[in-house]
Amino acid sequence: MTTATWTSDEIMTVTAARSLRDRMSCFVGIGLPSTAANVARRTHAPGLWMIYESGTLGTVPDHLPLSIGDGILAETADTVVSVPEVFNYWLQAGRIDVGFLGAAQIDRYANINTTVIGDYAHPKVRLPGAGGAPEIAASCREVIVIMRHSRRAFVDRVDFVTSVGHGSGPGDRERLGLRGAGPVRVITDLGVLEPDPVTRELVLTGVHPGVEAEAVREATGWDLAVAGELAVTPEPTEEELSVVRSLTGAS
Amino acid sequence: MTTATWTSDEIMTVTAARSLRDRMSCFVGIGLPSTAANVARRTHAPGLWMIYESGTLGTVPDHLPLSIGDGILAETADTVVSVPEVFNYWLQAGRIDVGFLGAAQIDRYANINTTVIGDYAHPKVRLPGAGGAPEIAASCREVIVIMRHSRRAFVDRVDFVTSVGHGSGPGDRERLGLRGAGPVRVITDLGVLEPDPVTRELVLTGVHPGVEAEAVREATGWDLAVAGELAVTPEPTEEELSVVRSLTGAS
Amino acid sequence: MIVPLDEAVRELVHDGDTVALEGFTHLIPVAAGHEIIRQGLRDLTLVRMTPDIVYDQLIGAGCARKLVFSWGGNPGVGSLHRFRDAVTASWPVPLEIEEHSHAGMANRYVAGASGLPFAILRGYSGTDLVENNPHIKTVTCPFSGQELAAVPALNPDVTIVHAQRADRDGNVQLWGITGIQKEAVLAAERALVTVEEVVDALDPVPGQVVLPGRVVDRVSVVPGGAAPSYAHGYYERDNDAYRAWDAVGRDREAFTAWLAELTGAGAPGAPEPAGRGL
Amino acid sequence: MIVPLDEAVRELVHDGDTVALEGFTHLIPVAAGHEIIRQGLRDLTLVRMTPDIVYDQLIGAGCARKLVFSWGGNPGVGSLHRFRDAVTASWPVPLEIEEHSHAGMANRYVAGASGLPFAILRGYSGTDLVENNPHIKTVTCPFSGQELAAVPALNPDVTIVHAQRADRDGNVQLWGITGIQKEAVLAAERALVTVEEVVDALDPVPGQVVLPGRVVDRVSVVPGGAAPSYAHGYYERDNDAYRAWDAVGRDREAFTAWLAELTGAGAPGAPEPAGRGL
Repeated sequence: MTTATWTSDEIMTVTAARSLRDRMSCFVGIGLPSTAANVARRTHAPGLWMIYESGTLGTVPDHLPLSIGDGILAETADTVVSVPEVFNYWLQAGRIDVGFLGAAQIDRYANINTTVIGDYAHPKVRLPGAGGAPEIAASCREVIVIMRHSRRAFVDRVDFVTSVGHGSGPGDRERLGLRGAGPVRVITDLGVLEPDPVTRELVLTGVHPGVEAEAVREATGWDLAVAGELAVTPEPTEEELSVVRSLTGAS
Repeated sequence: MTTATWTSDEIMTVTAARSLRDRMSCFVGIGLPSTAANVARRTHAPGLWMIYESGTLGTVPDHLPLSIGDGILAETADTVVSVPEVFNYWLQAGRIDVGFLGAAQIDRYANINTTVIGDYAHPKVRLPGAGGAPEIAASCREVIVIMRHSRRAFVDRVDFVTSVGHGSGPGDRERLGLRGAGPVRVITDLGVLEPDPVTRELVLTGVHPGVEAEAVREATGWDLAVAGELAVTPEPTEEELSVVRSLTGAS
Repeated sequence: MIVPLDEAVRELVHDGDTVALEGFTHLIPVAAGHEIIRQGLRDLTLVRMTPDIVYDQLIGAGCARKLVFSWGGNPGVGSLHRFRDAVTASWPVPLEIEEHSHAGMANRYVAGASGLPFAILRGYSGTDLVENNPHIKTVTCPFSGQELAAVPALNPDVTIVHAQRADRDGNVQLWGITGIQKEAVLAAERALVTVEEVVDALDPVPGQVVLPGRVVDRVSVVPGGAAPSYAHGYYERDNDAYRAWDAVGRDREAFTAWLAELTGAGAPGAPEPAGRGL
Repeated sequence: MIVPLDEAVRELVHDGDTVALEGFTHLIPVAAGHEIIRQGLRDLTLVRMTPDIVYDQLIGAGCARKLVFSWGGNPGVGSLHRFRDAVTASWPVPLEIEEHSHAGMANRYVAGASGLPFAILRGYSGTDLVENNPHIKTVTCPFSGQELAAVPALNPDVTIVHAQRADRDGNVQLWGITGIQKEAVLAAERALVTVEEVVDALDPVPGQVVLPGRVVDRVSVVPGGAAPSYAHGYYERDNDAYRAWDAVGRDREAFTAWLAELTGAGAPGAPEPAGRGL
């Protein structure tokens, strides 16, 4: 088997796609999550049931949407429902297996910030805000986060908790009444982080081929723990890469 | 002008129909209210906007429906909405001008009973129950009741308050948070009763041709007050009668 | 997914369950109700906004110990006499009732479908329903101080509805008056849908509600399964059958004969004979 | 009922109003937003789940004193720079913000459409949105004791949406992704709908939402009035226009030039020139 060459974004997308199982229902955020979900559906998970927050249920777009509400999502959906209905009848009711989110900042307990960098009243950078993320993070059976690794993005404590991951540790989700399991995996361009089953703190459990654990620790804004047995992501297959590239328009 | 002959049910229906104004929105109960509303729409109120609780908005049936959800109501509606939507977005939101109700029992304050005759736990007669009536009586801008007159039906105090009319008198509707004006008119096969502006007690304000006030008082289970100037219902016109008869199948 | 009706009922409905057969005049799952009678299920809590003759039949057959409802009658005809007999004379078994308004029941289903423990509405205020139903309470708006009615979510163990069509994956399509069916299915632990037909693809229809296959547990093909109610685009409401029920329902003997015919003619496992019979 | 857009805006929108222009990616009433800019309206409280470039333009033009929203960005492109500039540097005027999640905003509209003072949801718990927004409180379920989030009803003075079609009586029909438009219109004191075309009869379309004419105050015919967003069945989303806005929005001078062209080229009263221009 020949080894293809690939970019760090490509292996991030492929790794995220692999974490989705066939027939799962998946609440898809736009951008990296949408790309990964669509890769999964075209490879090992043809029955992946994708929901976008615009109300398109079971959509099978033939190209990547630029926005969360592109026409192709409505045209190819099993059904289109109103925005209150997608949030109340589908998300809040606990029907969604996995929420697939991006983030601007994430912290050691996988709390997510998409609101502001700096102080809320006097922000350094004003970000788009919450959108559907707080309730996706609360109500999906599990959450997968996909984002690029950097010390600016992986911080000890997020400037603003837009969406709760594991709060400040064990028992916090239960205390807050959040019914899903929260983030079970954070997939980056360097590797994979998962919450420690006891402390709920994110631990490096896998690296992509050629990436050293130390490099990931350096790109992380807290003293990142490394799992005893560090997995190495299997190389992307030719098929996976060709699907990623056909979707993103890379040749 | 020749005087047609008519039945007491027919003049009741015609009188009820006349109390609807063109372009009003009307929440229509099945039976006598539905007949009267459809007469109005075919005579002086062609723009009457009829809502049935099955979710049919702006329906224009070409024959009288037997049930609240006949197919003809859906086929001819401006739009069909779900049952939660008709109650929440249309009725509760205060968009309906007039609620048109029937009743098994009504009392001197126009409270309505469609639940039980006798004690609730050990009823003499078990009636169908509330349906949409409690909230129709609460939220429509005004309510018109249409029912046949008898001492059994017109009682001092209803056995069960299914739908609030004027409670036990002045200020009760406000105290209960009911936003519509409540029953403004009760139309029977003998005449018309309206609440006294001050006491809110039903007063006989009109009789159908040939009916004596005393006969109405005898058919009423409380000491019915009679207005100083008692109106006499104008005779049904030929057109009105022909519409009533074409709808009810009478020749 | 797509199984015969008797099998679907056997798999999804059990003695003691809370069961909702919904349909607002239109698309009432009558054949499924008859199958419940044939299988002799007992102690059911029957839920339905508008119990009509199929609930009269279930009650008369002794399947129910409780009825949760907002309007019980034979639409356009009169009362339900088996229901009356059970409430006032405990025949054939006592029937507990829990009574709401339509707005209350509709919002209970909405809360159930939404994963909320309760719903709020402007309703019930001043009525005697409140003191006769412990499931009607109040909450105060934390912004305006207004008091509103609160009702608990309704989450049946099983909801059964009838629809025009399904595809082979169990996606269901219904249209016309769609009532409370979507919410009743989404609120339930398990869902059974009887359909007029299974088709290869659900061509979109104006006014449609689509229930994705993942919220439907079993589909059974029962042409005419809503009769004597109707299926928009398939057959009309049989008003004569509703009128004819009045005489049967009024009389214990006539009802017992009807019941013997239903259960005797169709032993458990046999399909609804004509599909449209009372 | 059917009047030119400038007249409709003049009649329905006033300085200081709370105004919602809704549309979830699809059917965004861009032309109506531009008309608000041309008429120089001020001190508006702008409401929208997903403020995108037309809100960036309204904010940059100084029309708004407050924004109520749940996600503000240029979808698929990046940030809204006029919005950022107003929040972080008060240019051209200070902008107060009130921030929710989508679920919270959607339920605020639902409560508004339903005549309720507030809505309940499972949401916000544990987030920093709570302490930065006095309009997020809690209520306790009177049945289960569970604590839920409460948000106040949203009732705009005016809601503006764009739709595919209307008939001459002002009944409006839209389809495709229908988002929150129905609730936003029903929640509003007044409603303006811009449409692609007026037709004699609204032939039913699968997936349609029909807004009866009695909840619509004015209809204006503005073909292309949603561009650069899209109108399902009429024209596609102009993704290049969204990307192109980024450079204009980033720079006060470039924006000021854009604004001069919008307001100068089309004096108040003149129709949207090309109907699709940024």
